[in-house]
Amino acid sequence: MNEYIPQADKEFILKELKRYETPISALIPSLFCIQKRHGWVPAEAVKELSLLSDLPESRINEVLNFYTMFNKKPVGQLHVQVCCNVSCAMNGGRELAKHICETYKVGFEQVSPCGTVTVSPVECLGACDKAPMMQVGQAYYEDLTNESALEVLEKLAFEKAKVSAHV
Amino acid sequence: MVTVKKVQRRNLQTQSYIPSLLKGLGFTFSKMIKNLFNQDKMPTLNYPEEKYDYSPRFKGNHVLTVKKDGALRCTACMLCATNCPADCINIVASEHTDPAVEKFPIHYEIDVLRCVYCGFCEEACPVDAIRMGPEWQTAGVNGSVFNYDIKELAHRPGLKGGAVSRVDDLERHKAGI
Amino acid sequence: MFKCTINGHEVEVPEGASVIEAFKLLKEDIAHYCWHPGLSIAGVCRLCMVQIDDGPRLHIACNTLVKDGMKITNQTEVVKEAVRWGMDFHLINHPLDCPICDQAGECGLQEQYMKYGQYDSSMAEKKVKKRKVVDLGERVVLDSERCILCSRCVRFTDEVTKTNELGIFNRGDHSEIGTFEDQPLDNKYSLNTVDICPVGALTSKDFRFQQRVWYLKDTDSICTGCSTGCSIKVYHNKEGLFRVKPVFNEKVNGHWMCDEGRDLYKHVNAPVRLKQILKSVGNEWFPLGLERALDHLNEAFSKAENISVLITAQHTVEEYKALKNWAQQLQDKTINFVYWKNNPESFDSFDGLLIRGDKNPNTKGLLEAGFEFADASVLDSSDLVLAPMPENPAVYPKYMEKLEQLSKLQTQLCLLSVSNITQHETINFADGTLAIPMKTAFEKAGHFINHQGLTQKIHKGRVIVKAALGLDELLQAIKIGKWIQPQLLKSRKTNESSKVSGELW
Amino acid sequence: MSESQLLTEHYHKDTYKSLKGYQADGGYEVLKKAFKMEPQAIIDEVKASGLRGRGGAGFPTGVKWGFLPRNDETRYLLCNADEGEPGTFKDRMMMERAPHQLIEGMIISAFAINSPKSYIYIRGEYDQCIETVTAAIKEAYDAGLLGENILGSGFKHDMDVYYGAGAYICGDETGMISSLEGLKGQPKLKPPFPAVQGYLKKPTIVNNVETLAAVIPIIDKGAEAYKAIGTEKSSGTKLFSVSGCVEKAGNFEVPLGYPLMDLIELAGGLRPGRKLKAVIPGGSSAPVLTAEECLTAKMDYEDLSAKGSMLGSGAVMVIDDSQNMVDLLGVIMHFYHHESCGQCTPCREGTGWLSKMVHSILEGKGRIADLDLILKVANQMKGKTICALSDAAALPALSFVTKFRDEFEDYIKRGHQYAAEALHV
Repeated sequence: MNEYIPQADKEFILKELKRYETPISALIPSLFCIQKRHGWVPAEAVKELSLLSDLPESRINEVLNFYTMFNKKPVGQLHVQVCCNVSCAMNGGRELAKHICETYKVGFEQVSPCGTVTVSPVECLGACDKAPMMQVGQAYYEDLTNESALEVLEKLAFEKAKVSAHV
Repeated sequence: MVTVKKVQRRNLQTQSYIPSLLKGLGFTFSKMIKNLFNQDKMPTLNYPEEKYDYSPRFKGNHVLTVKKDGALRCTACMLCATNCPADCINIVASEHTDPAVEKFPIHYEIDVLRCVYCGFCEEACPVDAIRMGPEWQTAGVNGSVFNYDIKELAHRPGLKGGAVSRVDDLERHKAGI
Repeated sequence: MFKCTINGHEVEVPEGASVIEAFKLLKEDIAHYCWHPGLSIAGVCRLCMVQIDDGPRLHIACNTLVKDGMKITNQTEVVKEAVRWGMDFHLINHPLDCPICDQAGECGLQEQYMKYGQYDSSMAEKKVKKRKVVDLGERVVLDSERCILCSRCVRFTDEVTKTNELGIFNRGDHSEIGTFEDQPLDNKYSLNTVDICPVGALTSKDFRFQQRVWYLKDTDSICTGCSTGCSIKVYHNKEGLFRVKPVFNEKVNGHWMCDEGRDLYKHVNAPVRLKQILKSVGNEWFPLGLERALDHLNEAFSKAENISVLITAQHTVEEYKALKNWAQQLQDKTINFVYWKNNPESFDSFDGLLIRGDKNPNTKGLLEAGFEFADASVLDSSDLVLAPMPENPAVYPKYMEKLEQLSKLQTQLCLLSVSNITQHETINFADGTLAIPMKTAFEKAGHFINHQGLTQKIHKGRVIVKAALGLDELLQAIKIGKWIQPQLLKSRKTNESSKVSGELW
Repeated sequence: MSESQLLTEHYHKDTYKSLKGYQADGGYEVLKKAFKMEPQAIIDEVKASGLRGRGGAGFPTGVKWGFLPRNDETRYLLCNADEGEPGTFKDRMMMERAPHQLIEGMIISAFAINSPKSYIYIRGEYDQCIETVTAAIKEAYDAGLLGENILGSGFKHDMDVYYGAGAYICGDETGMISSLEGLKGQPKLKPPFPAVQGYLKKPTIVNNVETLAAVIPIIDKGAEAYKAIGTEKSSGTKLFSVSGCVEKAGNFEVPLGYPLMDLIELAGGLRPGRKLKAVIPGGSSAPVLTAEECLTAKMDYEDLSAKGSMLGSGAVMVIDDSQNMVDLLGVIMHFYHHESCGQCTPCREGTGWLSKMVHSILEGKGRIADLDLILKVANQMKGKTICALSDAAALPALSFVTKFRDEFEDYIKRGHQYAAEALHV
């Protein structure tokens, strides 16, 4: 039963349910919590969350599908979000996104064959002064060139591999 | 003013009919002789051995067209039946297993004895599923054979103009229609 | 009361009424999809545009309250242009499915398009493709492509049934209605979503592809499913009855009705009906003409000492009256009336919205008719039992058991039945038992009194079984020895309006 | 320039992030001053200062506060830190560099409108901001600056952070309220307006980060002093996020009414050898200005609206002659298509339609008639919907196509040549 929401997350979610004026406000933090655990939000987790929070599944699914930061399908270890909005587009954001895709031989929104990378072109991330930029996981990487972006990704992939090897 | 019309009294010549009779027979006989020797100029046909070749646009018996895969194009929308002034089309619709097709007729029957061959069904059809074909000879031994069902209406590939509709559903879907 | 002017006509509306309600009050044309009088205001279709006091900004009529002295118009060129484009926005991604869409003929889009359409569409891009033929459980089929996202169905499950099954997922023009993981939409009122859907996005599985709506005629009636007595329209043609839809009745059902009630037309259609009078002789049934049947009955009634009537609350006020009169005329006989309730344990239950445990349309009517009811035990000592059966024996399981028990006692029965009782396998009826086809509530006119004590009229719709008799007609025939059906002489009086949609959406 | 740096004066200091550093530079002093004032006096002061919302719509802040019903109903203060307008990055900097400035501004504002609870709604992508602000709130609680009886004034106020999950529409005040209520971030019908019925149907005030921070200098120096900065009608300073084809993109705080060309110079000017083609002066939803219009443009509400554009969120996107306007409109239209919440039909269908039309031009399949159709569709999207997203999508489409029609027509005529080079993401 506790397959998708382990006890630690459950406690966090229960706390969030009480934190705001209405329990339904806890949906976004709870879904983030699930996503942090699994990399994406599986349908089974939504069911479990529904049982846990006593909120209808359709409401949770509405919220899940409305916001773009929730992944509705599995993503690679590194979720590379490259800004392709106006300021970045003028400074080569789209070319950068394509370049990363070509290097990892993967289409947009797909998991690369090695399982490390998913590239998503996204809308403005609020770092237009340092365009082009990308967000990997939570962190921003700004003032990128094709080469520096790949360097960053390689380094991050290496670290991820190290961590998983350690585990 | 009154005009008095004098009634012509019949004479023997007219009363006996013989001269007219001979005149008529003579005409027939002369035509017979003429046709015997000039058969290609004869205005009539030796039906049923010979048949008249109608224009391909002739609106004769109905044809249900089929898609490239052989399935009926008809979507059982009943617009032909609605439009039919003779009320001779009877359709029973059903759910298709393929969601792209959705609705199709499991029973489609035209009572050609009631049909007035107006062609309204053809015009009402939104998917080119029914056409008026060039066939027109309908004969049968009793009334029931004039209720044409899908088997008789759809599977006539030898017809001029073909019974296969040009546009494919798949192509339409791809074109975003 | 506020006074306002709509397109030059003055109208008085109660305080707090919205502009669209004022339009409806005046029966003035206004395009709208998302607004529904029984639901909250969504204000998303943006079609009910009006201009107020000649101001340049357009307002939506559904979310604007009428103020005293307001001048409202939707006839200016600006509004018309906005509505035309609003229609176009609705249609650019709507598939051209009309030929196979069940809603065609009573579709909001079709109707409004004829009035406000921009006949030559400029859209040349590809349409957005969405899911088609999505199975939403037992009763409802969803077609996302046809959906115009008016959110009526979502608001219905949120606000009326409070079951929250439906939601709008994704955003922008990829928004789709649906249930989580296509779980079934299985609340007891699910088909109301089909009714309020202004397009063919939600269709009823039961009615799907059965008939085109323009082949149907409708008759106003009352649902016989329970003592709530919802106002309904029954849709029928020469092939039988096809569907039942609720009609707005402020006092009883509002805009809604339950799914169970919509199934009741099924026992009216020919295949399950008893079509002629049958007499049981030695465990076999023989057809009987009406006159001979009446002779037989008269004989049986004169012979019998102890007559019982096993009555349920499924008949009209008029029939009870006739029964009462008939009993009074047979003063020399003992006639016991036994009132049979369905499922006594759940008889008084109520689900809070519409469905009641009392599965009879006329319980109040029966009780008010002034019968003196005897205990059910008198049945066992009766020689003859007149049993006008419930229309739908499925909700009366114990009733059938009782008949079986009486047959075992070799009690002669006079059954008045809608369903083909002779097909009943387990019952061996006593010799001389008559089975007479009975009229359903859709085939006769009369009155029902619902649980509130409200008397409601039912209209005579299409006659499916010509030989069927009402209880009053049978009693009349017994009295005079024959029966002339005056109704047959008159033309069938049905509501011939071909405007099936009208107020429905 | 120091007199114009009302907000960003100390931003260069790393210590300004922490409570200690902030207090060392005079932080929370204004709060003490505010507590000595009557709440109504604060509202009047803000009204008198002419402060207008810095988030995009530019609605006078004091007037907005005045809309609150005069009763004892619980009211909420929401800080709109869902900075989604493309080209804007000022709020992010403010929250990262000076979280306490925002908190102080919010406590003063909350005191003025007598709100016991406030939320800072930060966009989900700004993880750094969420961390910084959460930490700062904790610091403030520990120092007795939040919670019961703040600084002995008897005023009780709680503050919390809420974060979005990637939806531009949550930047709309009612969209944000929906999102905070745990629903989809779809804007709500108005009326009722949030000041009457907002978060949980209670009176709610939603203000931008910069607006709330700007309350501090107003209370500190007085409305008169604040009004002296900027132009007559647009008072005070404003942070402009300059980005695009400039040498040193970044945030610049200048008085309102500052000439646009000077602002571009502040940002290091154009890249060498490039000519100015156009400027989007207020985030992607603001109509574009041509190079000629830029020469005389002043960055204030009135001058820009006189030029048919708007100040918006103050995101100045500079476009030089290396850029293709059709391509940029494609990017902008894709953005609005992607971000439309899908509630109102004209926006849901219109944004998709516009985006498809511009992209089919980009793909070389356009017709000249499409340009007129774009104008027609965009015109019909204006003012027809619940929120302003539909207008925000229509305005750039209208301005790009009308002001750069030659370029669009040229593109359509030589479509296939360009189409090969076009990048579609």
